[in-house]
Amino acid sequence: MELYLPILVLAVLAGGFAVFSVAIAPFTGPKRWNRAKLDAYECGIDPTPQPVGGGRFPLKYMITAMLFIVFDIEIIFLYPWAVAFDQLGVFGLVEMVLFIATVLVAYAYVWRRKGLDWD
Amino acid sequence: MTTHYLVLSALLFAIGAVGVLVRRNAIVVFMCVELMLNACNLAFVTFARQHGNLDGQLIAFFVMVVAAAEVVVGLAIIVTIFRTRRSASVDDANLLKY
Amino acid sequence: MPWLSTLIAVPVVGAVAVALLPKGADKLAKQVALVVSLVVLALTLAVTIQFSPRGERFQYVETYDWIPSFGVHWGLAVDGIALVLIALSAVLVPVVILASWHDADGTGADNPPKRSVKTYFSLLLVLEAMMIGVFAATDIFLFYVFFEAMLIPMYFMIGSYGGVQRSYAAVKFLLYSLFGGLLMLVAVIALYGIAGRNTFMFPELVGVITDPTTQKWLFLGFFIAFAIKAPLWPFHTWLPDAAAQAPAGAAVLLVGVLDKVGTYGMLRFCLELFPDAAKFFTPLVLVLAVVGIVYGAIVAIGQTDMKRLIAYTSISHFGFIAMGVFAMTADSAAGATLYMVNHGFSTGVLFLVAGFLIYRRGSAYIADYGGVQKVAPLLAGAFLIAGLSGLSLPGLSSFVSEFMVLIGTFSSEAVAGINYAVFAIIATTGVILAAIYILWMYKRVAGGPTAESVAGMKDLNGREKWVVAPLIALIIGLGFYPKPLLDVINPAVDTTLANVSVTEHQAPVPVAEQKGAGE
Amino acid sequence: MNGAIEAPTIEYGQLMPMLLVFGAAVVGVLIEALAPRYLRKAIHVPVTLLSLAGAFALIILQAVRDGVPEQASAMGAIAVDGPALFIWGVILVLAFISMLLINDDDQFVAQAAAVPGSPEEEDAVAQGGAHTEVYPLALFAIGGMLLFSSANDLLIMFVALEVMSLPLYLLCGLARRRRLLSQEASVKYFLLGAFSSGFFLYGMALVYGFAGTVDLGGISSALASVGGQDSLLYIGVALLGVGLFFKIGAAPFQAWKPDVYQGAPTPITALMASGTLVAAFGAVLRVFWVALGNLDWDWRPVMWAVAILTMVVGAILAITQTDIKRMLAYSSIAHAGFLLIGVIATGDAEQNSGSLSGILFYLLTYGITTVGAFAVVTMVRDAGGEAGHLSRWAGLGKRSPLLAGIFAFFLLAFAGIPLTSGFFGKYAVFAPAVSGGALGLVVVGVISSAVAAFFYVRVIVLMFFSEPAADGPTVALPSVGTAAVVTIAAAATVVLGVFPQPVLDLADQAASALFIR
Amino acid sequence: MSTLSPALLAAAPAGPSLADFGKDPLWITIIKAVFIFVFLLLGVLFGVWFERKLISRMQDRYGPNRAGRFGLLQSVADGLKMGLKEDITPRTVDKVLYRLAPIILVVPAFLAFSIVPFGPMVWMFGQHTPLQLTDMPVAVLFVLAMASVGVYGIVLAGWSSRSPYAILGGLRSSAQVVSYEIAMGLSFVGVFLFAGTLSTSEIVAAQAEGGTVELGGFTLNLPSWYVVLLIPSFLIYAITMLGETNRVPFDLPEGEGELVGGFMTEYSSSLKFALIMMAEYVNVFTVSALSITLFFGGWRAPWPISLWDGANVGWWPMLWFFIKLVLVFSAFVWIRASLPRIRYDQLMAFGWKVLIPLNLGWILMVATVRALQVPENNRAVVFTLAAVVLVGILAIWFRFDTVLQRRREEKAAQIEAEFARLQAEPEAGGFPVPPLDLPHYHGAGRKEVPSGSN
Repeated sequence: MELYLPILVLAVLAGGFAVFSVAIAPFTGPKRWNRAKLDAYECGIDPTPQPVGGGRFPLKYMITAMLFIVFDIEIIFLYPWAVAFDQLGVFGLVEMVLFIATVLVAYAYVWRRKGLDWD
Repeated sequence: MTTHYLVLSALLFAIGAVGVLVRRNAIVVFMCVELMLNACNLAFVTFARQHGNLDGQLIAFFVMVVAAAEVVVGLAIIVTIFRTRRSASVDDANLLKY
Repeated sequence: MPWLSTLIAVPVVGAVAVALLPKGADKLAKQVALVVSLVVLALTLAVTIQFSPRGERFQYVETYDWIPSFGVHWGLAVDGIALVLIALSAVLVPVVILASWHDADGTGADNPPKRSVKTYFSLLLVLEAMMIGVFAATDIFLFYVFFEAMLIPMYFMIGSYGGVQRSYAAVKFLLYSLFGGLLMLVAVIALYGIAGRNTFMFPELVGVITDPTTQKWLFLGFFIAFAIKAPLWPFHTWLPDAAAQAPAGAAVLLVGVLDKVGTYGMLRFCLELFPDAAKFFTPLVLVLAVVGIVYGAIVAIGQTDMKRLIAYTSISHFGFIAMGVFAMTADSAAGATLYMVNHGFSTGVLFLVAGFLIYRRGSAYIADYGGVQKVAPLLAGAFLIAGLSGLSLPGLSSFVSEFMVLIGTFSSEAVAGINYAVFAIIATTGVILAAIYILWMYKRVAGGPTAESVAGMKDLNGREKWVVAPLIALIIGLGFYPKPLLDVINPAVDTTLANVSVTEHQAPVPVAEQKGAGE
Repeated sequence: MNGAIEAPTIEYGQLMPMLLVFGAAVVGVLIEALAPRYLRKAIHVPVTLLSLAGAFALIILQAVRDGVPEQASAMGAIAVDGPALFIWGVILVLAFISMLLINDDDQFVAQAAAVPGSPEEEDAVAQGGAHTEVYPLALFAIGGMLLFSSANDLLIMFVALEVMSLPLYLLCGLARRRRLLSQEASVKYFLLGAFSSGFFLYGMALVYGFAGTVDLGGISSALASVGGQDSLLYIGVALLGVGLFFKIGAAPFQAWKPDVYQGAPTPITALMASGTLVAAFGAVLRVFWVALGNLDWDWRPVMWAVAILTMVVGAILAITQTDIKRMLAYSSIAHAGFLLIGVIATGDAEQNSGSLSGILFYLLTYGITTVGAFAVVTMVRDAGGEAGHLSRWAGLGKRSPLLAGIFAFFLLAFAGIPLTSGFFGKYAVFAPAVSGGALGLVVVGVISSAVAAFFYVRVIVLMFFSEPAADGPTVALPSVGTAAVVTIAAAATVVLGVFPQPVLDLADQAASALFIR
Repeated sequence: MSTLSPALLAAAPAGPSLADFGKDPLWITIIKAVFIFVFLLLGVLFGVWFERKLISRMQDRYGPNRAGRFGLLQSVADGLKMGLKEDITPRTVDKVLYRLAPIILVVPAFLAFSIVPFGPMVWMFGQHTPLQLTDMPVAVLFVLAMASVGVYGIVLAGWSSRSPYAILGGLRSSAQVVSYEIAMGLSFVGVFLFAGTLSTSEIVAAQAEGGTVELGGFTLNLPSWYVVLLIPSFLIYAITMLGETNRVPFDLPEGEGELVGGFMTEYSSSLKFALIMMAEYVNVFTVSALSITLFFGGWRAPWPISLWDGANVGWWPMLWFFIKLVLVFSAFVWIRASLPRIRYDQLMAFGWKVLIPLNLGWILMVATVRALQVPENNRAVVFTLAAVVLVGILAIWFRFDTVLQRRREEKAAQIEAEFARLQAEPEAGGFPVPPLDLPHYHGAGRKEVPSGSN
């Protein structure tokens, strides 16, 4: 636990600073009310009303997120393997070759199905 | 000490389980399931510390993987039905009944 | 030569052959079926002739491992009781085939368009195989297999070829039987487990179960299955429906043979496997039997439908048979066995003749008939003889058996303070009631002025004569000279009773002699 | 640096059947990626079928040449013991014939991502073809089944559970016709499945908390030494049970089954109803016998209740069904109840191996008949796809006597009529249960069999004794695959119903040594 | 490190290892934390100035030169100005998340710095302590985790603004960050393979001396910095560094030509905007510091200086570290001055289609080489595997190369054909045709085929 205590200390410092900045922001500046100023910015035209919850996004982002999760998980396995590589010996190498090959197969599939293309 | 973590994990699990049962939006239901899985992870890690072996932490790894796979599959399914029906409420899914 | 296996195999092969005939070869199908059934009959005769009544109890023994894991054998053998019942089946099937010649054609007035003719005859042959198998099985598991499998062809025969309410009747029939069968299955499994002999062979299981409570439970498992099958009051309600809706031929086999499996099972399995329990439950069974006798008879009187009426008479008769079995005297049991055969013939003729009538007139209602004897004397005559046999007129076959049952029951010793003579006396009223329902029905159908609707009725044609003649001959013949049958039956019955250890005659053979002479 | 980590060893030879299936699945993905669209199916079919057949051959080879391994492989994670080999064989056989059904014809949607009724969908349909991803997905599911039934620790079991389920969730949503229904089934299956696996996982966590290990043998010995007076353990076991009962569709966790079976493409339903059930029972046996064997006095009463409830619910609710697939689903629930009887009937080693052998045999017979029945269902069609509603089946016996006859035969096998495989299956489970002291359960089982028989018979009545509807469904001319499935299933049902001894011997042999601890 | 000879080990100057952490008294910890905090605050001020100044110089202009000497106080003035501007909160925003987002952005950025090693063990107020706030067995993972938390800030900032620009900007930005995070994570693996640990202090220690390897009878000295040994890893990391921090050429989300200001469109001015800016700069410092730690030997002195015995002890290393940091930051600025912004689809395609497969292939190659270094391994198996991997990589490479080539040619032929047709018949298609001097109509030979279309 002691290893994490300093992080807590730093977090308190940084968090305090950030919260403080956000909190005093309204008080440090002038206040000149202007209706147009309080609209969302849209290059000067009337802002498009945005649905609560953000509306619907292109599916593309979801696919990217999914792919991120998949590969991030792969990384989770690569790190311990890399750290313990010397002790695992050839076994570790064989298994990781299989693992990466499998991932690459899925990767190739995604690629060919245009999962990696943007538009 | 570990009891607190266990209570927390049980609480999270219960929240998740209740959420699955009472919420109507498929995505929220799904999030509740994920919450349950993460409650399990917490329990595993806690027990790993309690027992002084690494099995629990290891399991947490795998659970994460599984949860990730589940997210991928689940969202794909939910998005498909959402596109069809323009609604993610599980109450609207009512074609199958006896 | 494995006679019994052959007996089972021949109809199965025949059934397959019939089923595989090309479409439209209906006539050929019928002929093949008839020939096969006659071959079976011939083989059965050969078996019967070679059977030695004084020999071993079980003859033609065949035992092969079937499913060693379960201790199940392909175990076949016959004793006298089984033999006569197999013979009964073998005789009835060709007769039924002949009688059903046009049943499946769908030419009858109220008959809806029927389906495949060859399927019907194929099913008939399958049923024959099952019937022979069920009587010949000495492995209890095998017996159960035949017992259940037998339902399926009969179910389809009723359901596909029966009357207006056929599907209702078929389902009712199947579910009742299946339910009973499953109870029996539990008992069979329990018997196997408790006996711990790793075998289902009947001879090896006799006398193994000694614990009285166990015996009682297992007895109930078997008995309820048989009581439903037989059918004994109050498990009888499926029979009138099934028999009334079934085509005449199927009804003959249903009532004539299938139901005998119930009474046969009581005699063979309930008594021998669980003698103490059987004795314990005897009063109860006798009560049920007597109620059945009287109830069946009374209800029969009130029927308006010929086939239902005959079905109710059968319920009454099964009461007699069950009473004979459970009275557990040599006379009553032998009488009951004989009754099974005789009832098969007499009810068979009744159903067949009723079937002829219905086929001609297109109605099963008694009220739609009248004066048949004037326009179709042979038909009416056959009807009368069968009916009289049903009411046990002396000289006709049923009389001997009914008399033996009553005498046997009357003479049995009082057990637990109940004098069984009481049952015999009450049962006798059944005989009187029988006279009422049979004669009244005959009077309404065949007597009196000729109804308009039957005015043009044709008498028996050549085929139908061939159907009725042998059965009538058997009824009369066995009425006067039942000795050959009794010779075969008595030793078996005595062995059975010896296993139950209640017979008053310790030496079987002289008893048989004596009885034979006595009749 | 850290404590030395021993490099683990893996018995690749023993795991080869499973690895082959997974490998074929991976190759399948590669085919999807690289092969041109028009060639994909032509490559998939042989790869899939050959891998399944090859895996089966490897199992035989393993059993014949090396015998049954006596120690768990892969550092105790996977137990390739006798029952596992038998279950693997069963799963592979069932998977193989389900595969014949799956690759049969256009059961699957052309473009899953297209909204039903949209122009995109019409385009996809016009282009022809279907998602060939079905093959690798199914192979992954099958591989998961193999792993699930042989997992020797709870973690592997959980992973296998998901590997098995996730592809199935997807496959459920791929029906070509009645897409909405299919998608809905998929969502329901997914949400409930994920929910239940959450329970399984939490149960696993609690058991781990109790025992300090997730190894089944380790849990067993932990139970032996502590004595099992721990609420943590009880809750854990209960939650584990919930997860497993869900998978086998035992009441009160059966609700998903009818919905999913009805909505999913029928070949997938066949795969689920046969393979998944077999695999799940493998896992149930391992958890309750191997890990919790010392706790049997505690779980047995609950199991009694579950078994009874399952049989009764399955049998009674089936009566009210009007859709053939729903009815078969309820029937599957009832059969799961019958199988649970076998799970309960534990005792000494001999008793256990008797029960186990019975369960193994039952699984095989039920699985094959089920696949056959669903194969028949795929063939009865009208304009909107399969004619699911029972009223549409009226008079099928007149229109197509052979098909109706075979279906009736399957139904009779479900009902357990003698001379069908179903009878011996039931017998094989009931008989040891009686000697194991579960007579009461057997009686309930028998009664619910009788109730169940009612609705099977009802279908037969409908098919044979009712007049056909004027615009009734047509019976599709079966493709070679479907015809083969129906033939194989019917033949197996007959052969196992008349001469079951060889297979029984196999099951006995497989069960004789029980599970590796 | 099994390959290190004992002599070399003894010669290596003592650096802190994991065991040295977690022993500080609280006040030392607070001092260190405050130091890092102040360092980063000042760093941001300095960084902004430095960047403007340097880029100006590169573009041959002066840059800020009014406030203070060399314009050094320019950033301070900017900061003050932001604090004194009106704090606009648009009407439609989700008030809570809108205010929370900058905090979520900035705090993890600071925290990530806590595992950066500044120097070896030093005596500080009578305490022997490492010049590093803390370390842990999963330190590098911690950095990645903090980076991931930062993504929440981006998404929430965009989402809570309820403005199309902000939402799209937030999505794009987060998609970009997560995409490059994968490549970044993968590029670390090579380092871990050699260092055998995830702890930053130990990674620095592992770069003290390179090992030796026996190849065919020759004894080769391996270089001590991983940047030499694992140059592809470093290059990939360097690229992802830019992508991860939304720097040129990957600064799409906030590129003015793209989506106005991206996710921070609605944070028009004021301190909230200052926080976001600060988070970005801190992130740049973090990834720079990480690159130094993982690839440039951390606080260790470079070669000529390292010949001096006192170079790697005491407080000196902090200087080397700062110098390195400034140099890496300069590289950032240099890149910004040199490269144009790339298109979003190119950005994603580059991340997913180039960096990731390259990375995976590279990892396998590193692993096989590493396996050969471990003497007890079965060499035959390793060589076989290496051959398999190599063949696989080459096969895939050639396959894709030929496929790409074929597609390129197809596309060229298509354009050529269209060009020819349009030349012959300008009105083809019934549309008024633009003048034929547009680049497209000069045929394939003159036009690069867009790389995103493969």
